[in-house]
Amino acid sequence: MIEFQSVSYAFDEVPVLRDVSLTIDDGAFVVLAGANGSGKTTLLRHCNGLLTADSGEVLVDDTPVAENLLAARSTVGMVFQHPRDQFVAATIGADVAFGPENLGLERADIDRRVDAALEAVNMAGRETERIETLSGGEQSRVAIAGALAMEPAHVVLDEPFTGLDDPARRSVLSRLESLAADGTGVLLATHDLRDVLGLADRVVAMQDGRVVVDEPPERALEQLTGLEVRVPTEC
Amino acid sequence: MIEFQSVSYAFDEVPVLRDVSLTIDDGAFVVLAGANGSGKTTLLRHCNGLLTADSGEVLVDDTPVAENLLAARSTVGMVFQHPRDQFVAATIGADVAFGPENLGLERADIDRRVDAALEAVNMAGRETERIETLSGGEQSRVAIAGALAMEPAHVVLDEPFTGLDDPARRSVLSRLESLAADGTGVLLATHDLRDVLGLADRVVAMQDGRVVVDEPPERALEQLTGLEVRVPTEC
Amino acid sequence: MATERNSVDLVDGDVVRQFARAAMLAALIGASVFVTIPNPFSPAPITLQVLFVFLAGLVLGPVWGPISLLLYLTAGAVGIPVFSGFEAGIGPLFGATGGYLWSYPIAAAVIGLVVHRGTDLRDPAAVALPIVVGALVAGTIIIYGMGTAYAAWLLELAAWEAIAGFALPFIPGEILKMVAAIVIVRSGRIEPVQS
Amino acid sequence: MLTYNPDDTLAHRLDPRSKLAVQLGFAATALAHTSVRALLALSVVTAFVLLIARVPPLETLYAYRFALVFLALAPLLAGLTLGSPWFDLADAGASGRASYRVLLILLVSAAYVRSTPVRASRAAIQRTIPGKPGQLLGIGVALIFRFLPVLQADLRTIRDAMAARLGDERGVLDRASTLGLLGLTRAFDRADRLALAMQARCFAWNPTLPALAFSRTDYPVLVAAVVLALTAFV
Ligand SMILES: Nc1ncnc2c1ncn2[C@@H]1O[C@H](COP(=O)(O)OP(=O)(O)OP(=O)(O)O)[C@@H](O)[C@H]1O
Ligand SMILES: Nc1ncnc2c1ncn2[C@@H]1O[C@H](COP(=O)(O)OP(=O)(O)OP(=O)(O)O)[C@@H](O)[C@H]1O
Ligand SMILES: O=C(O)CCCC[C@@H]1SC[C@@H]2NC(=O)N[C@@H]21
Ligand SMILES: [Mg+2]
Ligand SMILES: [Mg+2]
Repeated sequence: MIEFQSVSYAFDEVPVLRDVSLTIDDGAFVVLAGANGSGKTTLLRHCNGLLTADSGEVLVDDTPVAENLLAARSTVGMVFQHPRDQFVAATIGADVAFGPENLGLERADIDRRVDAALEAVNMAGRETERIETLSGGEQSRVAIAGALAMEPAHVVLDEPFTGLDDPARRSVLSRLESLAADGTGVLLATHDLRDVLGLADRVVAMQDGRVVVDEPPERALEQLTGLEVRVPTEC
Repeated sequence: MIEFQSVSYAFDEVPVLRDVSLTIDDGAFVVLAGANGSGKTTLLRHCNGLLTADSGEVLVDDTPVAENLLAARSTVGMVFQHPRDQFVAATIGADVAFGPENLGLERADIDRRVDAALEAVNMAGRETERIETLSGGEQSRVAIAGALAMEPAHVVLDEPFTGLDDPARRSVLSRLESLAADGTGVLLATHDLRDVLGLADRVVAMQDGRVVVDEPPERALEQLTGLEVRVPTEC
Repeated sequence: MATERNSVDLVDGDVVRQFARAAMLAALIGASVFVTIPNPFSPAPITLQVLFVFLAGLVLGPVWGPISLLLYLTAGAVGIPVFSGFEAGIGPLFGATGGYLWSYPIAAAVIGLVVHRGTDLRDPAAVALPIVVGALVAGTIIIYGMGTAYAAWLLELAAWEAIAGFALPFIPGEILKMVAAIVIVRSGRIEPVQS
Repeated sequence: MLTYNPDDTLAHRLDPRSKLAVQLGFAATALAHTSVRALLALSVVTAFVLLIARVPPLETLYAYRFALVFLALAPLLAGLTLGSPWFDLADAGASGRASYRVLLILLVSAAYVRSTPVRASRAAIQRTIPGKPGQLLGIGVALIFRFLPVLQADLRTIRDAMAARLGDERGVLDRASTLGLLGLTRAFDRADRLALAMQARCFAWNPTLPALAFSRTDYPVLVAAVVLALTAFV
C-alpha cells in the first residue's frame, strides 16, 4: 500500500503539491489525471523518495519512505516520463538487468526477469541492440521493462503510453492488468483516460497541486469537466 | 513544397527507408502514421538535412536539400520527437527567440513572434521561467513554440501531442489548421489518428520503411488495418 | 528475500548525483576529441581536453574532478574511442602523449583544491579571479610538466627538444582555454552540487 | 576508428583480465628496452599477438595514424642540434628505436580493443578492483559507453546550430566557450536526470557482478604475462 498523508511540496517556494492525501491499495489500479503542470510527476516522485515532502508523510507498506529508502525503492518500481536520458547501460539487456543486479539477485534469476520484462513490452530477443539505435517508442518500451524487471510490489508509471504504438500499448496495459490482479498496486499518470478507464479501479484528478477528484471511474467522469483531461467521447 | 523522390536510407546497412516517394504541397496538412520503428522519424529528419538520403533526393521548394542546407533549415520548421533535444537556451523566452534571432529580424518583430508562438501553445506570459523547471508537457509546448516562431514555410512535427493536455493540444491543432489554411505545408507524424483525422488532407502510412498508404482520410481509413495505428472507433 | 534486500547497500543520493556528473563529464571529454587538429609545430595534436580538465577541477572539485578523469582514462584504456583522434586502448596511455593523459586527474585535483579549499564545493563563479587564474596556471604547469617529461624520457629527447615540441607550441591555445573556462564558470549557468 | 569486433579468435575467448595482464607485461618490458635485439624479440611477440586476435594490420595502423605521424616526428626532433652538425644521426637513431617500441605497445593494445567488448572489461574492473572504487569505475565505464554517442550528437548539433547562424565568423574563443558551455550544461542536465533514474532502480554499492571466469587457456596466458613483465628487469 502507498499512502500520502497531507503531503505538501514546493519548488523554490512555489507550492506544487498542496495537502495531498491518497491511498493506493495493493492490487488497485489507480489512474492519476490532470492538466500539464498540475503536479502529477511531482506527486509520483514522492513514492520512492526521489522528492521528500515539505510537510505530511508518504508511507509505503506502512513505513515512511524517508525512513527506509531502500524498502521504498525496491518495492516501488518507477517509469519516468522521459525514458531517454535514464538508461544506464548501452544495450537493452544490460539496462533492464541494472535494477535486479542492484538487488543482488542470482544471475539466473536476473536473466529470467529480463526475459519476462522484455516479453511484456514486445521487445523479446533484442537484448544486444544499442539503446540509441532504437526508435522513440521502442525506447519507451525498454524503460517500462526496466521497471517491471524489478518485480516491484507497486508500480508507478508517468505517462507510459506516450509514443507507444497500438500493439505495444495493449501489451503493456494487459501486463499491468494482470499485475494488478496478482496484487500489485498500479499508479498511472496520464492526460488521456480514453484507454485506461476500463481498467481503472479509481480515477484521481489533480488541479493546481490539489487532488480534486478521487472516485471510481463512472462517478469520476461526471466530475472531470474543466480539468483538461481527455475522456472517452460518449457515442 | 517538400518532395521525396525514391528516397532510401540505411543505418549501418540496415535499411530504414525504402524507396519513399511523397509530396507535401504548400497548404497541405499531411499526417504520417505507422508503428514504432516504421521509419517516421527517419523520414522527417530528411526534410531539413539532418539525415541525407543514401539514394534518391529530397527537394524543398524545388531545391535539393543537400545543395542548400541553410535554405532548407530556415524554410522547414521542425519539432523533434524529444523536446529536450532542441532547447538551446536557459529560459522559455530566450529559447523561442533563438530561431528568429538567427534570421536576423528586428527585435520588435522577434518579440511579436515569440508572443504569438507562446500564445498558440498556451504558455503566454511565462518567458522568464527556466526550461528545466517546466513539467514534461510544458516542455513539449515550448518546443512547438520554438518551431512556430520561425514562421516557416513548412512545418514538420514528430509526435507533437505526446504529453500535451487537452486544451494545449486543441490550441496547437487549431494553430496548425490556420497555418495550413494560410499556405504552410504541415507534415505531422503520429500513432494516433483519432484527433488529427478531421484536419488531414492526406494520410500517409508507413510500414517497415515503405509508404504503404497515401490517400485522403476516408479512403486511408479503409486501408490502415494491420498497420498498428490507432483510428477513431466507429460509433 | 527480505534478508537479501536488507543487505543491499544503497549509494547515497548526493554521491549518485556527483558520480553521474563525473561520468557525464568524462563522456563529454571523449566526445570533444572530434576536435583533433595536428599541430604543425609539435608531435602532439591540438585538442579541447584541457578545457574540460579545467572545468572538472572548477565545477566538480578536488574529489569528483579527478574521479571524472580517472573514469575517462579507464574508458579509453578498455577500448572506448575517447583519446585524441578517436584512439583507444592502453597503448595511448604509454604513448608519446601518455604523460599528458596521466596528468589530467592530478591537474583537476590541484585546481579543485585551490579553488574549493577543501572537499565542500563552493560556487566557482564566486571565487576571486586571481585564485581561479592561479589554479588554472598551476594545473597547466602540471599538465605540461608531466607531458613533456614523459615524452622526453620515452622518446629519448633532450630537455629543450621536448619543451620545444611538447609545450611551447600550445601556450597560446592554453591561454584561450583558460579564458573560455573562466567565461563558462562565470556565466552562472552551471550550479555545483552542494552536499 | 578501432573498436571491438565480434569474432571467434582465441583472443576473443580469453578472459579480459589475462589480456590486460599481457598488455601490462608487454608495456613494462618494452618501456625498459630499446636495443635492436630486444626490439626484434618484441616485434615477434607483437606479430604473434596480432595474428591470434586476427587484427587487420593496415586498418590498425590507419586507426593510429595520428600517433604514427607523431612517432615519426620524434626522431627528427631528437636529431636536431643547435649548431653543427645540425642533425645528429646517433640521437635520431636512439629516438627512432624508442618510438618504434611505442608503436609495438599500441599494436598490442589494439588486439585487446578489437577482441574485448566493453561489458567484459567492465566485469573485469568490478571483479579486480574491490569495493566502492571498483563499482564506481565499472559502472562509470558503462555510463561513458552509453552516453558517448549521445554527447557526440549533442556537440555536433551545437556546432551545426552555430554554423547555421554563421558562427564560423566568430572568434575561436567565442566558439570554444559556447561549445563548452552548452555541452556542459546539457551534459549536467542529463546527469541530474540520470542520477534520479539510477536511484529509482536501487543503485547500490554491492550489486550482482557480471559473470566472468578464467578458462583453462587463460592460465598459460597469465604465465606468459608474468614472464613478459619479468623480462623488464633483464
Ligand atoms: N525542478 C523544478 N523546479 C521548479 N519548478 C518545477 C520543477 N519541476 C516542476 N516544477 C513545476 O511544478 C509544476 C508541476 O510540475 P509536474 O511536473 O509535477 O507537472 P505534471 O502534472 O507532471 O505535468 P505534465 O503533464 O506536463 O507532465 C509545474 O508548474 C512545474 O513548472
Ligand atoms: N541511429 C540509429 N542507428 C541504427 N538504427 C536506428 C537509428 N535510429 C533509428 N534506427 C532504427 O530505424 C528504425 C526506424 O526508426 P524511426 O525512429 O524512424 O522509427 P519511428 O517510426 O519514428 O518510430 P517511433 O514511433 O517509435 O518513434 C528503427 O527500427 C530503429 O531501430
Ligand atoms: O592522446 C591523447 O588523447 C592526449 C593528447 C594530448 C594533447 C595535449 S594536452 C596539452 C596540449 N594541448 C593541446 O591542445 N594538446 C596537447
Ligand atoms: Mg509530468
Ligand atoms: Mg519516431
